[in-house]
Amino acid sequence: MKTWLIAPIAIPLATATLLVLGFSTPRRQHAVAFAGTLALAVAAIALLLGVEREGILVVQAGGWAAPFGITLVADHLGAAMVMVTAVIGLATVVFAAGEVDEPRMRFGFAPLVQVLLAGVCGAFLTGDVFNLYVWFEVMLIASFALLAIGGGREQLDGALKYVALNLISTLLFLSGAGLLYGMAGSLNMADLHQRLPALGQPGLIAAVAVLFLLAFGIKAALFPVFSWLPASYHTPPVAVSALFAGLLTKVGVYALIRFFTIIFPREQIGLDGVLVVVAALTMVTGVLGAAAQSEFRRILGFHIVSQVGYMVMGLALGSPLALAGAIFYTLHHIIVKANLFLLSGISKRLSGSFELARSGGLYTRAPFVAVLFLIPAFSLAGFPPLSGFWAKLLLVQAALELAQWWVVAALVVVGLLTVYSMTKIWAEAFWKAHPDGDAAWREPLAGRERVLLLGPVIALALITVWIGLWPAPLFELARAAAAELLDPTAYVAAVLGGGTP
Amino acid sequence: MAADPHDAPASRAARLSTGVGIALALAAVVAVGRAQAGLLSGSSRLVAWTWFPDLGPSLAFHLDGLSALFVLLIGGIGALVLLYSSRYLHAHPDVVRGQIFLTLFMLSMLGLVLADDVILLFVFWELTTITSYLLIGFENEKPGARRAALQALLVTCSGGLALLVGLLLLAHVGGSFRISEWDVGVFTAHPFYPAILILVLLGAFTKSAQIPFHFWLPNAMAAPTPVSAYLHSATMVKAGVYLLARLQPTLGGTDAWFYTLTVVGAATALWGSLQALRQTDLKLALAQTTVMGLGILVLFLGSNSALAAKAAVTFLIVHALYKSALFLVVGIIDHASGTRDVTLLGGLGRAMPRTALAAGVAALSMAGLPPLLGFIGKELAYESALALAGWPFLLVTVLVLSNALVFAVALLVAYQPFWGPPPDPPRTLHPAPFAMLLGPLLIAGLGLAFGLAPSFTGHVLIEPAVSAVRGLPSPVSLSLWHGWNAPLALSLVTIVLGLGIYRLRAPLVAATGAIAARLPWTGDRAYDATLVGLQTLARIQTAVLQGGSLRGYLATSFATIVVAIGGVLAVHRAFAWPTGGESVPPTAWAVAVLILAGTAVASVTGSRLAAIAALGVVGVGVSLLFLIFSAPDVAMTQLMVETLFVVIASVALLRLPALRGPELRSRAGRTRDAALGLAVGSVVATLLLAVLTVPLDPMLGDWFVRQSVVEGHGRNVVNVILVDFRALDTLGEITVVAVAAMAAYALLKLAPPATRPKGDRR
Amino acid sequence: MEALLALLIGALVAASVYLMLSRHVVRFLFGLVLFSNAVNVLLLTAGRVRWGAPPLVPEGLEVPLEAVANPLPQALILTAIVIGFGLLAFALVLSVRGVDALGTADLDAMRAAEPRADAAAKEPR
Amino acid sequence: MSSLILSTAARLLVALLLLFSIFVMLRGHNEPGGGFIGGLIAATGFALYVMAEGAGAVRAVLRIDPRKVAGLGLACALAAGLIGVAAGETFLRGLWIELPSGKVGTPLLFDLGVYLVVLGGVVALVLALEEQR
Repeated sequence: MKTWLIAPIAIPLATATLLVLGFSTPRRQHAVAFAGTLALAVAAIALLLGVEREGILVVQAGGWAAPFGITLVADHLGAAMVMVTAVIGLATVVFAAGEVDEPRMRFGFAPLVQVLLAGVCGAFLTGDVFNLYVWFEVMLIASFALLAIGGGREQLDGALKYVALNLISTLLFLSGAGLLYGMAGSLNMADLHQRLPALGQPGLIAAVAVLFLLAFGIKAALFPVFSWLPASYHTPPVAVSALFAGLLTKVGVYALIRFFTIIFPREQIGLDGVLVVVAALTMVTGVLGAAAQSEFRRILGFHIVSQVGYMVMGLALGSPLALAGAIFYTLHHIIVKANLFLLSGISKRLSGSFELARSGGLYTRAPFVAVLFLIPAFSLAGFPPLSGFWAKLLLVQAALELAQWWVVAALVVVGLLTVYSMTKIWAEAFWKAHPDGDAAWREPLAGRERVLLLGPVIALALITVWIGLWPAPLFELARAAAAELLDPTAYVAAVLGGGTP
Repeated sequence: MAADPHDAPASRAARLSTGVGIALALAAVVAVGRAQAGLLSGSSRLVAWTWFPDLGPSLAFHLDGLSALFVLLIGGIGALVLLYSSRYLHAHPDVVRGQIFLTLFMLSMLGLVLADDVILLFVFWELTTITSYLLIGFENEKPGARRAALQALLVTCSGGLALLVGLLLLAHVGGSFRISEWDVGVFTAHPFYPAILILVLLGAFTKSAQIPFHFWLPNAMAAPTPVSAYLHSATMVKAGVYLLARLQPTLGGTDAWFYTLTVVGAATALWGSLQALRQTDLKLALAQTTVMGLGILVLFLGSNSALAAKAAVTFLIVHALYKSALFLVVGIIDHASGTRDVTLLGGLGRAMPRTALAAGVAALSMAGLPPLLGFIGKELAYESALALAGWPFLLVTVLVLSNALVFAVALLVAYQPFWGPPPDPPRTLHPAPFAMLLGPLLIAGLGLAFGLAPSFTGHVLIEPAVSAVRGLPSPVSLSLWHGWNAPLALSLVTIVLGLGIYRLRAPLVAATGAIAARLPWTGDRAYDATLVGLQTLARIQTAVLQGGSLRGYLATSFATIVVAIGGVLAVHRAFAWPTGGESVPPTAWAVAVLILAGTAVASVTGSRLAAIAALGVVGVGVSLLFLIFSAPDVAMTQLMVETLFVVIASVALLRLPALRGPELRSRAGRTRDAALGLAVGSVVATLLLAVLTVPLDPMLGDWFVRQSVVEGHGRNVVNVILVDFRALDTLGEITVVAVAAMAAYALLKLAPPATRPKGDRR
Repeated sequence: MEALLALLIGALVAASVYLMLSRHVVRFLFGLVLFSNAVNVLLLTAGRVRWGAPPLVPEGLEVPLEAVANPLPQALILTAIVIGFGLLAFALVLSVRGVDALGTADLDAMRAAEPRADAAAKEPR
Repeated sequence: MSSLILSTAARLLVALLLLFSIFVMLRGHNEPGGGFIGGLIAATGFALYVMAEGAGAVRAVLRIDPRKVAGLGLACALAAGLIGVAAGETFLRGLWIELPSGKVGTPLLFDLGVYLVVLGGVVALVLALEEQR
């Protein structure tokens, strides 16, 4: 069983290596990438089932006992995130086969995607702070590459901003890791969980925690350090945008959840109030940003910011239900947001532009695509019975139980504004007639392209509907994950083998 | 007119969608009709499946008199509307879409009135909002339709979200998500009661178009007529009324409930009927009377007396029947003559006698004349208003005035187009097919039949519903003739007044128009102003936070670092100066000075080469530092990296524009940036200094040193860590290097952007 | 000793922030290089510095005879240096290409992805 | 730049640096050195050669795309990790066999991978930069 724990890292890395060393035609690259990602999905399923069956799984890399070596841990949160990574990976790999141009393929698009997946999975599975930094970097450099290569002016400009701010984030993270080691003498998360309270330095720990909050906050695009995201996510090929939008910011959210439960439990650092305010401001500023945009992908980009606010709000509220809500929200949002970006690509392909003013007519010309858009769009806006409704409901319920009235108000009002900005896309790109009339008519999707572009979108939409109609299984997963985080006894025992060395 | 698209046979898909929809509607009617016998005694039926056990919601449905009445209305009218719209939209390219949306709406509405679980109820509530949005925007290429759709969506959605919170609070107080499991006594005394009341009423009032949220309903007339008939008069707008009726046992009976509902309902009724008179578009006139009707319903739900409940339920049926019939008639008029403008219509009665008949019967019910059900409804309304506590005189006045206005509107809708003077020249007519006539005829006929059989209506239809609303068995017996009493007198007043208003319509319209024009603020304008305000706020905010310049983003990030970390350090007073430790050897001082000098030069020089050289000096200095502190591997690596970086940087940077020339920053800008830099540096140094005062447990390092040879088979501990103890780090690290090289290679080699078309983002 | 290093790091960070906020993309890169150096020294300092032997075990022994420097921070720094090198090299190349494509090295003028007109979004129709 | 002396000197230097780099890599497990430093030294040698002789000459000498060298390195490191799994141990478990000349184990293969990645990566970068000029 435990062999599966390394698989989500090793499989994409091996696939990437294979792709670099051989398989030069784009078609073969796509085929190998698909096979590799499929294998990743199988491994992810096995891992998730293993965690369900046996509880937290642990592998000491190289066989060196914790906290000396690097521990890989799959708890419910990690396994679920790996699972959803595989899903998004499959969707984007298939979509990319229908979208990405030949020059990009020649210059390593396919292996870069695999490296990105390896980095993301590594980040979800590692139990070591410095190792997490390394996987962040793997993910980051792959994302830099995917964002920048083959790009024109816009893409390079977006990439520069993305790179600049993410490098700052990464250096903050590295400093934090160093300071954490300098204080507690360990890098193992479970070990840190035990050591930090014993230091008797709550103020100092809070300060270091804030450093991590900043590092991951930039990564997750929190207020006020989210600007790199809306500046860049609308520039690369759509498959890349989708991969980023689905996964990358959520790695930041994941890290926040992981750190601010296991390493810096909320009761120790007393940052709840700050986090609540930051989350609320992220929600509001993000959605207002979306309201100000008139480009399909830029609207979606700002929505990510706003939605990340919801997830962090769940973390900030901190009750078991709120944390489960945050995790549920994260998992749902990855699926939905990736899908929306993919749909923006289909919309552009059919109507000729990402600019809403320059597109239209899809409701009439491509009604099936319109239905496919409505599912994730209404899910994101929180309409029942789609996944996003439950995500918001859980947070509202949690806030009500904690009597956090103004948080409830923020959750609800931002939800309404999300509806508003989402319908803008619908009204402009779908309902409105195309400004260029029949001259704008692009050839419809057909054959291979139809399968490659619509297949992933349909699959992701089905997942959204499925979660919406039957939320209980995903919620149980989220709740189990939250329980493990809020009481890390089992986590610590699994990693450290029952006692302190 | 040989190739009139209206005469073409319906497509298979259109027939299929219509057939399925009608079959579902009839199935619902039949199923509930069969169960109706059991409901007469006031009992109810429950079914429930598990759904979301961890949170609480379940798939629980509940059939009692109130739901049953709604199911009959929704299913019965739904089947006829679907049949009607299959012909009405016949020539429309999107007829199938329309039928599907109508069917989906119907199912959502059925779910809404049958749901026992509040979350389930909310799910269906929002589904009706979504389907309504799609149906109002049916003519999606018309900007007006899109605006109306968005307006309806936003208004009902904002109420819906309030309702959601209200329902969650209800579930919290009631201890269950199931309405049927609540102890109705616990709510009104609970401290959450005011909040719950406000939130629930917001949901109900927005959905049922009560003042001040009424404005979306007339605008929603952008939808095709069958949609207006079904959603925006007979069913969906009654969802709010349904909710109030459903929750009256739990939330009603207080002063807050009574006064809010009565005042809002009365104001809405009066406003709607006044507005109705002013319209020349028949559909808008009907829409405004719908607002009036909804106001009346809300008004009567305010009181918890049996009489008021009876009046409310009876009027609910009356209104649903006459209003949907008249809407469908207007659709036929529109379909036949190409206009709904009453000033362009007249004399249709001879050419369209059956339509005229349907219109006439429905309008008689609307006007409240015997022997139609509308008469009974109006009599009950007067009786109930007279019995209400509070200010019966005021209420009665409002009711009489509204009813008189509605009487005039009924004449306007059913008399003027058919029997008024025909326009000159007469319009060419396109007769409606029977499928379109069936609906209005049947529905209007029901209004007559129910009026003629008052005991059946009262006992079978109204009594179970009233019992459900009041939460206790409430026998109902209706009769057409109440004897000579005050309600009858009021009815006579109403008729006389109504006739007078109809005669004096022109000056009245002018007068009310003048008043309306002076209103500083209408809901519609407020809505626009809100959206404009929102857009302005969004733009300003985005301009501030997302200015488009990297420097702004960087400055924000750095300032956040200073505020956040500095703030926490200050709050906790976590400042400390490490004492003890090693003394500073002269070599370290020298190296520090070297590094500082390099840093200073790099910061201010205007020459690229000088800057690169200075950075090289810093790098070498850092390397020496590593050497001093016993890290030979690190020192060597740093030195090699530094060398390579200088080489690469020289090659690359020489291609970039020179640094020389004016420093692009202003002096003030430089000062500000320097201050920010100093602040960040101080925060980092302070944090580090504080951390250094915590004694470090050297356990990890010691373990590595001890195990290096024994377990790792290597004497260079650092290397053993890299390739064995922490080899996973190294695996990631070399991946970074490989990818960085690949990426840089691709960036440099892949087609220069100049050869790509501008604006291409693929 | 460690205090001196902490102050040195502070100075490096201050200078790097000052450079990064410059409008010239090259200065920004220089700032990044300095920041990276500063963080590496921070890792060393936080892991505590000590005079004495490097973490090497003499031939034929299983453990060193005398106290040696903490090897773990060294390994971490080595990893960080190499990663930093990769990232910085990429950033450098990206800047070169960016300047080529955008026709300017002025960061304030680099706004192809977020043109000014974009801030004035149109009303929904 | 392509004077005969420099060119000859560069060739000699590259050869020396390459040899030195392999030495540094091999001894790295026991003395300061290792795959990183070795790779960096070798890459520096090639960088010098590029400056002296131009990118084409280096490509001709190398014959193989430096990016593939890096890929090969990654493959070595991964393989070193997976051998552990194949042997029924965990990923990246160091496995050693005793040879007359000393112990040989998967960590050395891993270090070779590091060496190749650094070498291939840096050379690819330098070549691309040079060819862009």
